[in-house]
Amino acid sequence: GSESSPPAADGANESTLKVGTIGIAADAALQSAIDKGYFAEEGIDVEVSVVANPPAGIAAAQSGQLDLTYTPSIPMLNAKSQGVPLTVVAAADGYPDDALEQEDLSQVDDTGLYVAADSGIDSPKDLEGKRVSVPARKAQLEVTVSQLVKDDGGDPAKVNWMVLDPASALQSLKDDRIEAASLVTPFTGQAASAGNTLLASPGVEFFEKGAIGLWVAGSAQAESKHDQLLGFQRAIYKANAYANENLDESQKQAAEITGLELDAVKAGATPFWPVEVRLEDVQRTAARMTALGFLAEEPKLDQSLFLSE
Amino acid sequence: MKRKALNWSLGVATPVLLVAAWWAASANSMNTFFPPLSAIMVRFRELWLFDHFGSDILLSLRNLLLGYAVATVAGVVIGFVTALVPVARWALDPVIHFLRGIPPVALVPIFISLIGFGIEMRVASIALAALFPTLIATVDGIRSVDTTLKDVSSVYRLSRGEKLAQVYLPAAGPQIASGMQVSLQVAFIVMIASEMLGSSEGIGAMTLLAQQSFMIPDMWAGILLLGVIGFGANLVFELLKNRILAWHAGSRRLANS
Amino acid sequence: MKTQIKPAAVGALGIAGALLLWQYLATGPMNGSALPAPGHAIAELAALLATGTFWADLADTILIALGGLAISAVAGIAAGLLIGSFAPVRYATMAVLEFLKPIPPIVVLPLVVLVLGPTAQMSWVLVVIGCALPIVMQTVAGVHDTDPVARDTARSYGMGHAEILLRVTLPGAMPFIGTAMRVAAPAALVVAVVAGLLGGGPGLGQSIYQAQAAGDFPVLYALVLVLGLLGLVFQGATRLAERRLLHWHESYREVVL
Amino acid sequence: MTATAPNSFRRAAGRHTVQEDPMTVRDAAAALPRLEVTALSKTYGSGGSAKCVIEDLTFTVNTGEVVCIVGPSGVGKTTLLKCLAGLQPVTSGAAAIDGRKIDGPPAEMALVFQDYNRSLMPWLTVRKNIRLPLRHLRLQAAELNQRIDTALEAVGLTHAANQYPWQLSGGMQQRVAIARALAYRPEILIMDEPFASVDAQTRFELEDLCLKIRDDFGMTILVVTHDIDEAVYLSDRVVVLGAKPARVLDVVDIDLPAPRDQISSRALKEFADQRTNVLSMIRKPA
Amino acid sequence: MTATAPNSFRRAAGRHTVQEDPMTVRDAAAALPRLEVTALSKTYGSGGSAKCVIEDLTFTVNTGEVVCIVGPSGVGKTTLLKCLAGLQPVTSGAAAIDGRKIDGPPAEMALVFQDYNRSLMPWLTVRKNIRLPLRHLRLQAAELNQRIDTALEAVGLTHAANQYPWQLSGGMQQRVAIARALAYRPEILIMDEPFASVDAQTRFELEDLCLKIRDDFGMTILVVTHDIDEAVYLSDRVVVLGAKPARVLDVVDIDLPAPRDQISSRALKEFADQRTNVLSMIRKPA
Ligand SMILES: Nc1ncnc2c1ncn2[C@@H]1O[C@H](COP(=O)(O)OP(=O)(O)OP(=O)(O)O)[C@@H](O)[C@H]1O
Ligand SMILES: Nc1ncnc2c1ncn2[C@@H]1O[C@H](COP(=O)(O)OP(=O)(O)OP(=O)(O)O)[C@@H](O)[C@H]1O
Ligand SMILES: [Mg+2]
Ligand SMILES: [Mg+2]
Repeated sequence: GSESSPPAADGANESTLKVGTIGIAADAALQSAIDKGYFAEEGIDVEVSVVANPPAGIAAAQSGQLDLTYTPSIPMLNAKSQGVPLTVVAAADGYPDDALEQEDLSQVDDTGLYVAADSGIDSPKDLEGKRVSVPARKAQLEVTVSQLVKDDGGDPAKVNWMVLDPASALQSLKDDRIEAASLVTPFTGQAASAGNTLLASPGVEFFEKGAIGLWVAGSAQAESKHDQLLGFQRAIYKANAYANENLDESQKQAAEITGLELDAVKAGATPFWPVEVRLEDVQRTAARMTALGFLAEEPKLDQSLFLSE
Repeated sequence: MKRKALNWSLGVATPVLLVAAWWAASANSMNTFFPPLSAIMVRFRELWLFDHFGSDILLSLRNLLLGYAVATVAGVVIGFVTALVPVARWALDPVIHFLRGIPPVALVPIFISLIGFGIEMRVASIALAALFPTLIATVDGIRSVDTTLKDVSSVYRLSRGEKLAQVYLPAAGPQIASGMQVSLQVAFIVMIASEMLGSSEGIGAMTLLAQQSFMIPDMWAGILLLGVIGFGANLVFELLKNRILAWHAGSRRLANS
Repeated sequence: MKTQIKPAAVGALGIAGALLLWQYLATGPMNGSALPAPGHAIAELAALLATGTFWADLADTILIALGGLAISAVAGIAAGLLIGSFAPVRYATMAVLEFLKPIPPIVVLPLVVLVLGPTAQMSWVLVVIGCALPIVMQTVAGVHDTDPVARDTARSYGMGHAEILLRVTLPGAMPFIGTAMRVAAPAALVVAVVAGLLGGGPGLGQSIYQAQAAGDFPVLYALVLVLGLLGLVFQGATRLAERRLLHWHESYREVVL
Repeated sequence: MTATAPNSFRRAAGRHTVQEDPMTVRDAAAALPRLEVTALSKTYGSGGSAKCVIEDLTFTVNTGEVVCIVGPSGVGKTTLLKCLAGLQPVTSGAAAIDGRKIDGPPAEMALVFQDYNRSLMPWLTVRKNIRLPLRHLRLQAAELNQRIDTALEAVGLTHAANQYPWQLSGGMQQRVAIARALAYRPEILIMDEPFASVDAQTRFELEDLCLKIRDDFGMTILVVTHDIDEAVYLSDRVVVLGAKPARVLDVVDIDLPAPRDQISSRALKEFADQRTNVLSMIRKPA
Repeated sequence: MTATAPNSFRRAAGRHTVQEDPMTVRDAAAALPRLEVTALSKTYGSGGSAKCVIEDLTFTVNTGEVVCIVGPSGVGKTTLLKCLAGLQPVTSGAAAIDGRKIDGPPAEMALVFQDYNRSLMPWLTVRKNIRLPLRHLRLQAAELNQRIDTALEAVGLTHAANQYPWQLSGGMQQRVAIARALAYRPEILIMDEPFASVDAQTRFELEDLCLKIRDDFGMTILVVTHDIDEAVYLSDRVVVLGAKPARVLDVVDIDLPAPRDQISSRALKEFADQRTNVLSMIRKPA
């Protein structure tokens, strides 16, 4: 598994970066950066701790308890729009630019919207008035599925959102307690093998391309540990590139981190580790969230969002 | 009399002072996570008075009441059985204490597949968690009933029902009441936790959602509301207890009252 | 001796019954769901026992739970004695405590994580928040239950406030404090795990989080088994400690036959 | 319970009057052993901490008799009463009522505890404390209330009926415990130092009350007391316990003429003789 | 505490001997009012449920005196003692020690409670119960143990030192409470029906012990009792309380010659006279 020892209070010197992750397959790049000594090359020392969810990580990052944390762009934008000062350090995972051209979107998207085979739901619009599970409210899956519904001519506000952990979502789908479940790997695979139908791949349809998972620091931290974070950026991009090139090795690492069977990892979507974050990608996401009503007003985003020399 | 007045003014002054201190200290706060109290109060009014009163507050309170009622009745009944029937105690004790060490989150999937994630699940999880403090306090209360009182009831050949209702229950009453008070607190906590799953209705769900989407003043408003309701619930509990257990307060009052 | 064997035997029967129920649930109504058969979970547990990280995590969890419990006990009992014994203190703190009581650890968790980070200290603080207040409440109830004649006796012998508190009120309140500790001990364990599960503190909570995230249910329930057993051990230890401290009390007096 | 007994008893004032019946209940039942204690012994605890409190105790109490037990503090009197009341199992030997071995609280018996302050339910008022054991006798409301009122009046606590025990003085609490037993009207009444905390005047009245209910209801009464004068005044026989473990030193028959009277009986020469007799019995082994 | 007082007291056996000092402590201090009760009144509760228990009570106790208080059950004797011990606030009037008004438990006083069984800590053994109040006197270990041993021996409980109160008989518990007060060696000792549950023989011994410690340590002793003989035997003066709310009916000076002796003193004609005197005082208002 990943290193999860708590950061030692006294050992935290200048060159140490405390990094929060949520323990997912995308951490493979981080792990290989550690293993291959990319961080050491930059003269930084990385301490990894697992946080339960992105908001907890963001909270810890903004207060300086973590130097940086993994978060998808949507919770980051939620926080940003509420005035939490955050700086994006690097890309963690995402979609390649040609993602939408794929034949089978589930091969690139690690999220999926499943309905029971005999549910009679054929398109996202049919979800109106139905019970749809999400792992958390106002987070990535609710936003992306809402977009699907809206694009299909439906009203996302009419969907009956249910917060359920993945295991309960699968069970409830089977027991007809919900009509649709939005899931993340490895549960997408389990949903498929249980005979459910994939209705859509909401992630890639919403984001289209670019970085989704981000390494984010509190703005204060971005200033005080500027150099180390730049070092982190360089090292992680090196690792991201390496991970893309050596897919087998990174998938093996992902299996180790998540405790899954290698076959299950391989059967899921192909992961992608971008080596840059583009402002336009983030702006597109923010605009869509605003249009859907998840953000009260579109936050003004410019290059200052990103850590730079 | 003077003393009483002093006590009451202390009781009123301390919270007022604390709130004033909070108000002053947070007035110009720029910290996202510790917003000014004034901003919190604005959200408090907007959210709870009375926008979500019927839809969320009443819903949560109904679950709380149902779960708590089940927990206390079951806690007292099971407590009596385990305290007075050794075989039941030996058989149930290990299982009960085994279950208590397990975080409810880990049991949620089992719960959900057995009873779903609707109201039933919320009420059941509140009841289950709030059961134990009452149960344990009841067992302890019954086991510490004065031997002389037990002897008196034997000598006068009180029937089993009389012994239970007229001797054990009142004698264990103070301890049961304090267990029930802890149960109330636990029920409250689980009420909020139970709203983490399923449809996002209720005070707990709204507060957690506010927290997850960084609507920090909303979160604080939720915390305040929880505090106010908890305070009120406890007040009602105290009043009832003081009525029912007046004999206890009287008999235990310090001699210098 | 015979009386010792009998409870153990009936207790074992109780556990066997629970295992059978589990087997039935896993293979019957919940077949194909997250709940593995008990045999499967136990096999997974055996595998876990062979890994070093498991033991390190276990040690972390126990340390946090026990440490937090110890702090809560010392602080909670001290506060409870003061609040219960001195009316002004009671009036001054009542409103504030009542207000804080219903605010659950899950809601303050992000705030604590914010201040302390996903660290062991964070877990300690949460355990203290979760356990201290019930201990305070039960201690206050215990103080009110001590015999006023005993306290008057001490006063008439010119014993100071502190001495009376320590030597008369505290032992007199012990039965209630014992109840509180037995309620709090498993709760400390649960909060220590939840702090890992939701807040990223070290220990078994993280292992459970990872098993849950990966959908690895046999491991998840193997860990749940460990926690249940730990709960039993905690319960047994508090009982034992209580038996030593309360051997004089009605409920522990040797039955004379 | 004797069916012919009158329904109420008046408060005996200084002097108690015998019934008008040509033959008192007591004479009729005389020499019928109601309560038999045979070779009774009792040990507290077991193994290393075992403590033999009573060893080989034998005596009987006849129907309608008043028997007092005297003996040094800590000798085992309370323990004996608890065995008789079926609250403590005996270690060997037996106690029997009408030949039936006692192995649980017998229906016809009531006990006034030495720990009077602990034997009252603090959550019940005086009246309700007295009513508690009467509930299962299924009396009619009128009779129930009448019994309670009579008992309260007999112990002089009518005015305190609605107070809680912890609002009463020690002596008043003790009298509530006595009233509870009186209202229950057991056939056998056992009292453990019942008048220890009441004043001299009330004590006299309660002693006479005791004799009166014996006569009125044919009750068999067993009293533990430390007051030798009281033992002699009340008793038909005095059982003197001594030595540890407790043994019967002597059973002294008291032959004072009935009816007894607080002033004249105590002035009799026989009274002084018996008193000296019992006292010397007690002092002997010390 | 009188510095010249011997460190230990032997168990008085039936007869107590006066000290060798040419002038006893008691004579020296005579007529010095140690304890003064002036127009004291006490009401329990307030408003509608107010209950006036003591009204306008006045009397004094001199240094080295033994004063007994007698009066009917429930008249307010215990309440009075609690006021003297500073455990209950007085409603009006005052109680004072050496002229200092009592408004909290005075350091020089110890109280033996009527509820002896509740005044012992069930979690402490007999020995530790006695030691409990001695801790803050900061005695040396040797003196501490010696005091405890002497007190235990004086009440005849040496053998029960390591038992818990609930393993003792009622009389033994009462004697533990007395021993605790003795070991504390207060200047003023107040006892509420201290010998109610002990047998006649022990009672005599404890009465003599009481007189002895008064002589040895110059203690001032105030005792509530229901036993008129005991009151006359022990006292220099008897305060007779009566009526509700409690009032002083009379203060009877007892002029029995010292040293007193259980057999010869009680046989004196003065004894019988005083006894009748007090008894008639008590009976008068009934
Ligand atoms: N806590 C209390 N609240 C109300 N009334 C009380 C309380 N304690 C005592 N009393 C009342 O005060 C009166 C006097 O009680 P107290 O205990 O002083 O009597 P006493 O003279 O000691 O009697 P005894 O000889 O029976 O012990 C009684 O009528 C009693 O009912
Ligand atoms: N629960 C107990 N466990 C052990 N020993 C006990 C217990 N109860 C009583 N004893 C012992 O038994 C002996 C007799 O006690 P008991 O109460 O019968 O005496 P008693 O004759 O009633 O004395 P008193 O006149 O003082 O009330 C005492 O030595 C006491 O220490
Ligand atoms: Mg006894
Ligand atoms: Mg009294």
